[in-house]
Amino acid sequence: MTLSLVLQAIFAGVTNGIVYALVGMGLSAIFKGSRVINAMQGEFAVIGAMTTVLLLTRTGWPYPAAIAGGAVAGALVGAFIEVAFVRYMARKNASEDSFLLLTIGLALTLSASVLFFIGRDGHLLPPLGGEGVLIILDAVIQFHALWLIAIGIGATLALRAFYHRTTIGLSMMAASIDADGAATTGINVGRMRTFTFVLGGLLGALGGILVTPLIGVDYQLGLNLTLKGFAAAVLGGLTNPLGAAVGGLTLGLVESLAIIGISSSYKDVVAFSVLIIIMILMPQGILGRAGRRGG
Amino acid sequence: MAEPLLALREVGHSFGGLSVLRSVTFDVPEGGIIGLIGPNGSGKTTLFNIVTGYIRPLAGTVTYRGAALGRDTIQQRGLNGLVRTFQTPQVFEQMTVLENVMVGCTKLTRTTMLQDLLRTPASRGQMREIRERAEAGCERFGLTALRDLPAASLTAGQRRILEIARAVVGEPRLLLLDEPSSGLNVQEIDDLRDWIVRLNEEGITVLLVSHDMGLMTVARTVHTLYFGEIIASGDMAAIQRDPRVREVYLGV
Amino acid sequence: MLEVTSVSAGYGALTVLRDVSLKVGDGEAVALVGANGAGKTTLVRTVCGLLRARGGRIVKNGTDITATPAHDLAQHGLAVVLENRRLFGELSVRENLILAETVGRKARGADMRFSWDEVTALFPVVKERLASPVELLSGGQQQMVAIARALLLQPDLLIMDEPSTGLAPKVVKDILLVIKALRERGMGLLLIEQNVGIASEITDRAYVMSVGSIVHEIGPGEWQSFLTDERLVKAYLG
Amino acid sequence: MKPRTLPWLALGLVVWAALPFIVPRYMADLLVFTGIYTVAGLGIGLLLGHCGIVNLAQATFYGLGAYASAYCTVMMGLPSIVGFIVGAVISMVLAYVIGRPILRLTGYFLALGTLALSAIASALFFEWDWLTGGTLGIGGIPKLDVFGFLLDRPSRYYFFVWIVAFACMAVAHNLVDSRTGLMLRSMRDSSTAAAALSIDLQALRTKVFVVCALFGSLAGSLFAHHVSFVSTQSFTVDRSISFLLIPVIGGATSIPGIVVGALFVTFLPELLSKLGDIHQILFGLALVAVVVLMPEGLVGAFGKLRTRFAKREGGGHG
Repeated sequence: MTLSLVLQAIFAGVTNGIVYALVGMGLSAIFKGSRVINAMQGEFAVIGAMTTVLLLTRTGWPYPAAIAGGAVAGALVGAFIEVAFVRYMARKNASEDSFLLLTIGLALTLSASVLFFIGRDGHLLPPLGGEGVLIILDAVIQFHALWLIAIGIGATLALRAFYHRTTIGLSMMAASIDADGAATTGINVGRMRTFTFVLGGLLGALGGILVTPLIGVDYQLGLNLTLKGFAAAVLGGLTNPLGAAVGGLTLGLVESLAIIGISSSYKDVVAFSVLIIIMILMPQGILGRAGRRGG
Repeated sequence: MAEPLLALREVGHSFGGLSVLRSVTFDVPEGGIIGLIGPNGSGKTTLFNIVTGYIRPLAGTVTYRGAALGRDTIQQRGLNGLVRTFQTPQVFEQMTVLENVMVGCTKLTRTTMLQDLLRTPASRGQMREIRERAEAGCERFGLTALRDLPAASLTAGQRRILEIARAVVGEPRLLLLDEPSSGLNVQEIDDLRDWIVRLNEEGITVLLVSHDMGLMTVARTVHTLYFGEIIASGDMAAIQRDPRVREVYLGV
Repeated sequence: MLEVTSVSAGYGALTVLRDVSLKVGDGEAVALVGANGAGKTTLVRTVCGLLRARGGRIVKNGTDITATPAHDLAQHGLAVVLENRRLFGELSVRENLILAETVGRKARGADMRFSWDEVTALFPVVKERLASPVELLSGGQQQMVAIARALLLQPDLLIMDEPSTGLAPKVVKDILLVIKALRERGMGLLLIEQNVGIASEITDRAYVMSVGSIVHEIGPGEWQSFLTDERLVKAYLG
Repeated sequence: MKPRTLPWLALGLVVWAALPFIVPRYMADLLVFTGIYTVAGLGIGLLLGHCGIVNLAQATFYGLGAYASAYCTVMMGLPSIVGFIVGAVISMVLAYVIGRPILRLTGYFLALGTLALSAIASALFFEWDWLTGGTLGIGGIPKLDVFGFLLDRPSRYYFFVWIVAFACMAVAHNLVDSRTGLMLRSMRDSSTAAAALSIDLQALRTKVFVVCALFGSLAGSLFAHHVSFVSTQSFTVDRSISFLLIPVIGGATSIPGIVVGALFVTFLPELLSKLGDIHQILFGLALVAVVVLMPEGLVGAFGKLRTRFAKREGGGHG
């Protein structure tokens, strides 16, 4: 095992980790605000990436506008799902399992829609910052990956600021901490739940857009990202979106360092084994109870 | 004096450094009805959970039938005849009334899952026995007319009786009732009181936790808990006269 | 100002309140007393919109608010301090208060009844700990934050559910002082209290609740004689 | 048995026996799949409807059964029955070993834990090509031969599969109707009260998980002998999800509901596929509609309609 191999694995791990973090932060934001595990979180990534691809190739929008369009599409779908399904089912006191099945059904529908309307082929987006690469000790890192890391960190900090510095962010946190206390403080708890789905859609879409220049997007991408995002969120303690950022990075690093020298398809085996073990042994996530605050 | 059925010695507990129980000591004699009252936050629920095995006490011992309960699980305590009910009646909502009572009888019989999968004669025989016992239980508690209804359709009072019937068919020695009158109307509380007396006369020892002073008159001894300590004990008439109890409850 | 008429309410198969009626006049302080499990908290939840009434009417300042959701009640001048305070423990004191202030400002516009400065002046302890997460405060301090939060909603009627529960007598005294100060400013008060000693100290009259119904009404001036009344003992101790 | 149900039962039996001969061959094939999926779905139904556990790992045991049969018959030349037994034993042991820790989880964690399990198994099936043949798979699995009677056509295999399915349904019914079944349902409705009545939740859950794995493995072996060729594509996470849909759609608490669900997941995509590629979207929407509008599944919804209808009728006469 050479140093450059390890370094290469670290680069890959951080890059993947940021994507897992974004998907996981969205999943965690939705869980925090609605107690729903969104099994179609990865589909937000597909929606964001595919919308960006379409806006770029079919309508000729400039790249930054297309990216914004993709992110907005994720947010809108999030809002739609809350208003059209979750709200109705929450009023009927649906069980955890029903919400899980609902979002699995939505994931199947969305993935099939992409297959039907866009096709089986994968699509790539142009890398941010061009095709260039940075070489450190024989390890290669694409400029795009650097952009991805920067944007991912920026989004995490922005999320933190949103939760603590804006009235809506504070209201969303308040509603998730104590719904009755929030309602009697004049916060519309139902509307905050819609906003958490908007936020979740936005973060998921962003993750999808950023990963597409590296691995491409197709109709099957969603499920795997959902599982990785869930693993990231569980590592972070599930109700703490910022914990999910730490969880995502950890997961990315663990899976890429664990498979140095063996077949890369063991990556998923490592990631999901870590998920199961953490759930059983550390249900509070790797940050423990302390990690609950500050999300 | 005979050995008590249940004995608490110096039981203490705290949550996050906040002490909620401080050296609580009392006995539940075989065949008695013992009451436990106290305002909100006085530690009643914690004490109840310690006796039933949901929480392990941080100090002191709980002895049942002469042996320390220690690390016995909820299930082991149940098999030993120590059975509880819940503040909000926990009936099995999607099952019928009869099936609910049948679940209460399952601990009296043993079959392996393989026998049940293959419906062996032993499995069928045990199921028949469970059903007969449960039918008798329904009859006895006046639930026969309701037996084929799903438990979800019962009123609060019926749920309470069902919960008690389900516990009693399992032949408990010590029945722990947690706020059994909550949510009941005056008539239902009267019925409940009659049931407690009747079950006690049949030899079931009762530990009753409630803030319903009317119901508490069935208890021979009532212990008043306040900030984790027993501040008064005696029958209900004595408790009502006790100045400390008046101060704690009424503030005057 | 607040008029509750023949309200009934409950949870699922449970009926907790049966035909409850009571009134709180302008600037009046009224207590609702009764033993545990009498249905006091259910009444609070029904009045403040957290639980839908199954029958009856709730009217505030002439407006029917029976079906008004909890988050709109600030617009009708109603604020509540729920049992156990229900603060946002992970958020700082300032964040807890900002949320209420924003809502209060929206409800009252420029015509604020309680400014930020007034409220923080009323609670020096709160002012000192603005940056701390609420969950690190003592029970008494948390109760102060809860009252401050309710005041920033700019109510003319404050409902308080068991503000003294679990607090040391000294702390309870401090809270009573605050409530008295608010009364002097003309604030209406509906106090839900198990402890009649405390209730009698700061309210004009009272209702006694037992098993989901109002069983006695204590008129103005009758408090002192009622404290030693056997009817009261009976409502509490059977 | 009530005398009224007897003629219906006889009629059902006749239809069942005649079905493979009167429908087109591709439908007979689908009916075989329905039987196989019924076996796999029964286990999921027991867990979901009677224990309140969402199991998204059934493709793992389905795959183990299929590969055991394929490996034993093709690579080792052993009789088919050995494959069935090896698959069942491995599945049950694995279910026990994994089930004990993983069933300590509840709710979402358990559901997603089993999904992760399925994803791991799917990756390992792909990776261990010395055993599974990887994406190339294992071909040439012989048709079953029962007492000299070669089941080489769908219409013949149909009877064998459905006899197995009925046997499994009978076993599942026995379980539901027994003391164990009572304890399971009580645990589903209120685990706290069940524990207070001395029911050992953990042991029960693990045992049912093992039974579920046994059914999954059995279905996998049946599948391998039906299609003669197994490869990793048949045992992915998607397959686990579609197995879960069987009890969800049909109604998890009812054993006939499992057959309804199995019919739904085998026939609906096929019928919708006449509409072109849009069929997968419609399938997804159908699932969403069932979850949102009929939380008790199709059988539950029919039951409700029937009671409502009966009530209205009763009201009209009385």
